[in-house]
Amino acid sequence: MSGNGQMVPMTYREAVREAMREAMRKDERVFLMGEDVGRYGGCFAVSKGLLQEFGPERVRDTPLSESAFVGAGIGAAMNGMRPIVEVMTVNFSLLAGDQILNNAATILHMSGGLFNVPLVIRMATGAGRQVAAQHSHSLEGWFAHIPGIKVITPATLEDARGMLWTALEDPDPVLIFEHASLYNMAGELPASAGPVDIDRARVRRSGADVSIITYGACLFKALEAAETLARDGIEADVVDLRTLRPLDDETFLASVAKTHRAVIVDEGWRSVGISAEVSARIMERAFYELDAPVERICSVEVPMPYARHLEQAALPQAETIVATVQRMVHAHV
Amino acid sequence: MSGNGQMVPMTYREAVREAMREAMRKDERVFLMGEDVGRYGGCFAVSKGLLQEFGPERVRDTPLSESAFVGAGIGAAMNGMRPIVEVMTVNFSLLAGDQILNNAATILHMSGGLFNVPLVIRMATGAGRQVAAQHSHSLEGWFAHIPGIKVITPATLEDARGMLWTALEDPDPVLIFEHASLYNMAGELPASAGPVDIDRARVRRSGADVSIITYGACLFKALEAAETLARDGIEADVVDLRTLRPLDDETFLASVAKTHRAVIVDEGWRSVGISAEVSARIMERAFYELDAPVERICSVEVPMPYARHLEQAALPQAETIVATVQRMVHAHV
Amino acid sequence: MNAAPMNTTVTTPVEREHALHLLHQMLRIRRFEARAAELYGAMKIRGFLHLYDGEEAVAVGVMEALTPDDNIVATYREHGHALARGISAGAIMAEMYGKQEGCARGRGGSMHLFDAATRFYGGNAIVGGCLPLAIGFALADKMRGQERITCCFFGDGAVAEGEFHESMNLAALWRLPVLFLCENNLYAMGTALERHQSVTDLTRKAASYDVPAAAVDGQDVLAVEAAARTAVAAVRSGAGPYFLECRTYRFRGHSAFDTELYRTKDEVEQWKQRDPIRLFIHLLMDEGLLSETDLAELERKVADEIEAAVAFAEAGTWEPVEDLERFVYSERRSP
Amino acid sequence: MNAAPMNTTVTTPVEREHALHLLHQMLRIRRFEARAAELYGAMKIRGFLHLYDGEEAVAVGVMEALTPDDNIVATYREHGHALARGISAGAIMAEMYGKQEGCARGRGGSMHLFDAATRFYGGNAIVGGCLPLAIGFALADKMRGQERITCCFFGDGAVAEGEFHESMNLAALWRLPVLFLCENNLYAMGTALERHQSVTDLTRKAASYDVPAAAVDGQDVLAVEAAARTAVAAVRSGAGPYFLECRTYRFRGHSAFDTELYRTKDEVEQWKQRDPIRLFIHLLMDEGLLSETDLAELERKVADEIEAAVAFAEAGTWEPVEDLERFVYSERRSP
Ligand SMILES: Cc1ncc(C[n+]2csc(CCOP(=O)(O)OP(=O)(O)O)c2C)c(N)n1
Ligand SMILES: Cc1ncc(C[n+]2csc(CCOP(=O)(O)OP(=O)(O)O)c2C)c(N)n1
Ligand SMILES: [Mg+2]
Ligand SMILES: [Mg+2]
Repeated sequence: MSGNGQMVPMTYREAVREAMREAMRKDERVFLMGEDVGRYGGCFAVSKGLLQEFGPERVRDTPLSESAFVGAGIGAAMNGMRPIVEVMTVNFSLLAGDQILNNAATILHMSGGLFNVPLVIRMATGAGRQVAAQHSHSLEGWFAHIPGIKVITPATLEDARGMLWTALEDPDPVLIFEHASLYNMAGELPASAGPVDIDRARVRRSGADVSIITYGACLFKALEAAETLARDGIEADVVDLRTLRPLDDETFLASVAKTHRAVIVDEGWRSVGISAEVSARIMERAFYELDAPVERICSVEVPMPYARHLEQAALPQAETIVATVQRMVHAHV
Repeated sequence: MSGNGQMVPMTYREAVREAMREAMRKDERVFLMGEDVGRYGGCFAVSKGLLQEFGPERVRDTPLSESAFVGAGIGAAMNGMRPIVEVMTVNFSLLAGDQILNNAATILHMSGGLFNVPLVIRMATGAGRQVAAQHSHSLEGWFAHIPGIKVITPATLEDARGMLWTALEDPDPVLIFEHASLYNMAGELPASAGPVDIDRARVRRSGADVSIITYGACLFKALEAAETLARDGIEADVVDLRTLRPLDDETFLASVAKTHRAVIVDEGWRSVGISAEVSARIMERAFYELDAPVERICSVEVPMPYARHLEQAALPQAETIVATVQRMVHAHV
Repeated sequence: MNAAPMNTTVTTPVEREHALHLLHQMLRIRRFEARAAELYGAMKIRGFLHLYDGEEAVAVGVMEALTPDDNIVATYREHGHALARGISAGAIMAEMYGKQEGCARGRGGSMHLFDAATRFYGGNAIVGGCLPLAIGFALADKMRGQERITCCFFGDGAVAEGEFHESMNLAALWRLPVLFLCENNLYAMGTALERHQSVTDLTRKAASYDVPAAAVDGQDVLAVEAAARTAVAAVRSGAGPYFLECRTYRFRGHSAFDTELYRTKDEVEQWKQRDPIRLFIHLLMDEGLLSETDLAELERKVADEIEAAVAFAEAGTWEPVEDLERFVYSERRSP
Repeated sequence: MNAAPMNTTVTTPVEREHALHLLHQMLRIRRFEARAAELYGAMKIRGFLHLYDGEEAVAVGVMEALTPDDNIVATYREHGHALARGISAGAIMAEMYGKQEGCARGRGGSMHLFDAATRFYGGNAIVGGCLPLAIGFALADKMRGQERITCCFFGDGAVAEGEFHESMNLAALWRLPVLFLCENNLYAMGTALERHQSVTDLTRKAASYDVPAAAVDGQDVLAVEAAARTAVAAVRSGAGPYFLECRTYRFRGHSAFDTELYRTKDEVEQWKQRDPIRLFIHLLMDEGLLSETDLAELERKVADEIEAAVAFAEAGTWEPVEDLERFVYSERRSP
């Protein structure tokens, strides 16, 4: 085990790549399939080099045919393989929406338990890069509506490195959403870093005054806000949901039981998003714990504009979190 | 105006058909397009007879190509027509999901206000007829996540008759969800029945003890539950949301301000559904009015099983509403 | 193309035992569907019911050409395929009753029959939705060097869906062992072929992917079997996919709700002249391979089997309501 | 098919004035793209940027064949189409700056150019997503007896998407006035044509819908114009849709992020020998239709125009943040 505790510098992109590389080495049933995952190296360079290592059968470039190659992933999974299907970005996922909703999520049930679908679908998600209305969606919370699938949203290097293998071991379809703005995030990981659970939310910062509940790239805005708030004497508990379906209620409920106030931060549109769900669950299970109504900080409900100042105004920001928490705490001391 | 107040017996199916007939008579830009709307007469017989009256150009059978004919509706709407596109049932809507999300909902915004999309899309929705996991979806609340579109859910004959014209006059895309179990519902309408608003929710029954907030076919389960509760001395305010996007908050908030307790009833899956949104809004805007936490009664989160006893167990029922309200009221008198 | 039947006649020579087997299979399906229709009337079966009368020669002929190790993916009109493939009539009927003894525990119903032993992967009720699955099955087999092929049944209506096109392209590009089995019954629900396809010769679609294709008279079980054997051999040789169009007709409405406004009684009657079962019986009698006694014997056997299936379904039990939430996620980890 | 350029040469006779016009249009696009690339480097333009260098003859040749009343639907690689169609370079550049003087108020950016006066309906960034829209535009025109046709641009990559297939079928079935304009630049991002299409002669796709089709050397602006005129005439005659494939090549990466691992420098160099602008200049000079002075004059005019466009964009203003929520729903009722 010598050297395993050693820290290795790594980006989020590399962490995802390492996770795929390890999975393909460990299990020959695993293969990667999607648009431009091979020769191009992945549209975010995530799979760069994997074609060279594993060959074109296992790092398989597909035509632009989202429905067919996601469906093919379902069929291959039912027939003994462990496919990782990359839908380049969530923006194209509705083209495969029927396969996800009506096949991946239902076949186990419709077959009375006969056939499970051990499929992993990876997608980049999120806005912030000025790619406008058709390329800036955050639909991970929306997909969390569908029973039969799991939805995970790694925010940290550790999770980017570790969630994939756990997802591949899961007997059922798992959708992994990687926020595109995280790929360049650099940090360190132990050389021994490996699989992590996908069952539990995690408290990323501890505080007793307010719960900030979030996931994905917003985690870092929440942590930044928490630092600012701390200077103001307000200590925030920052909960990273990690998995949006099934939600780990216990972790955020425990946080709310401690802080009695909660703000949910989510880059998706506000109405009928994951933050509404978290709010409703707190309503149902922690109502009497609350000192103030739960609030939501989400993207403004507009198709994302291209212009930078409008895009930034549409997105949740650390400053908004700070202002919201301050108002919340000071109004009800 | 003589005879206009006269009541005419009519089913929900006929009310929708009359609405379409009137629209096509009044405005030659209006036409109906979808699978089997013409020669077959509509899969629920809704458009029966319209082909004979308006001809195959305006009552247009399409191939099985949901993405193309919904997209064609968008293009035709942008180019001066007023299409009514029928997606046979919501179960097939994800095949056209990209066109709805990335074109219908965004073009006005992406074009900086240059081009609007005056399109109406009708779909049958809902479960209860033992058509199993791929044919029993209730995704109307889910579609309400998308800014740029409107989502309406006529529950009554009056709304089935009157919402379509208003939707057609709307400059933006409107999705109309008709619960398949309502088509046979019979009643009476004034001969003069015409357009109704799509902006406001409606209180369908007045009571001071609890708000039951719902829409679509669940309205009738809610009204049935309210009658039962009344025998127990509990008077329910029953709010029919009518439009799921944009939500008319004022009506349900006014109800909650009166009753201090709310239950939301929704046939969609519970997590990240419209009921979560209503709950979160009550949390945000009426927290201090509440005597008890808001509760949700939704479909159990399973792909819909075929067997009748399992299907019925998965769906919201009047008895569940009664039991929930009783528990809620008695626990907090 | 008009909706008139093809004018070919049944002529291929056939051995008696095999002939009786084919006839038996077709009779089983015909009888099963007749009982299903009755039981639907009696509200024992609910939901959607899509019957296969008139198309029996297709499922029966094609299944003959496949081995037990091949994969089958089908549509919501799949009772015939399931029976011909070897799922027991009792398990299918119990499924349609919604009983837990059904082949999908009563969770799937008529449109979603599944069976592991016969590699029968549904029963898919989204038109075109089964095609990408077939690609995946074949891809997995090819990657592991399996001999298996995947046979995917779909209707003429599915040919208009984008998924058909995407799947044909993928299969051809990757030379996957898929048999695309198009059951062209001339209608997608109430929409006639010429109203949903700009080119009604569906084999021409295959040409645009360089997929070899053939069309066959789907009322002639021997012709279907022969064409399917050719197709299967081509696929199994590793040459890639194959498109086989079986031209057929459904005698009943699209589903139990269909009032059949879109076609004439005359047209249906004309097609009933080409009932695959009647045609085959005539052929066999003409050839001296089948006697009235043989036929009566077969009919009796079939009646017994289907009645036993109904009895099995009737005797079946309801899954406990407490189990409602099972099978949303797996109860075990993957191997 | 390999990625080598076609071997046809530019030969069609042409009038001087028209020739200079075509050259001018191509030069405008080339210059505009060069400036856009620089401005992207300077972070004045952000997001995705898909440049059109190498493909200029396609947009320019096709637009010549259309009337101002026709409808255009395009992709995210549409600066060239917008310029050739007549949207001012200033309005386009301002859009790419995100200024409210842009042709879509800065809400759309490079991938979503729109203009009412020229009937330019985007700028669509979902591959294949513009095809169904074109069907709808054409349907509306046909239903009202308009003379207009709709021209829909899309790449070779889009041909694999199901929407291509559904749209071709609908257009053919309903005989709609759609010109399907395929810009085959041999790659969908980093995936070569032969890795995404089982049949690389894309005109064969059209045959399976009975849609007339032609392929043309997309580096030869006169050939493109001639082929487009033939295609437009066919569509305008009421005969239904037409599929025109322009075989071309993009000289730059797919977008600003592309490291071009998937093709060799050699291949790109070989294609640059067939630069549509250089080829056309040589032709015109050989024919004595263009002098060095003419060329210098054109280059100067183009440079002035593009610099003015940049200045216009620079001088543009930001839409107030308070207006963020506008244009989600219309501000007026429909007429
Ligand atoms: C994507 C989708 N759209 C619509 C339907 C409704 N529907 C069920 S069957 C059918 C007709 C299919 O025709 P075809 O493929 O020819 O098969 P057949 O029923 O004739 O066997 C339609 C429109 C569906 N199930 N799926
Ligand atoms: C549905 C969809 N899938 C994936 C993408 C990402 N993407 C953008 S352009 C492109 C390649 C398109 O190639 P082609 O159609 O040939 O057009 P070209 O870029 O060569 O002009 C891809 C994969 C997208 N925009 N839309
Ligand atoms: Mg059919
Ligand atoms: Mg291309």
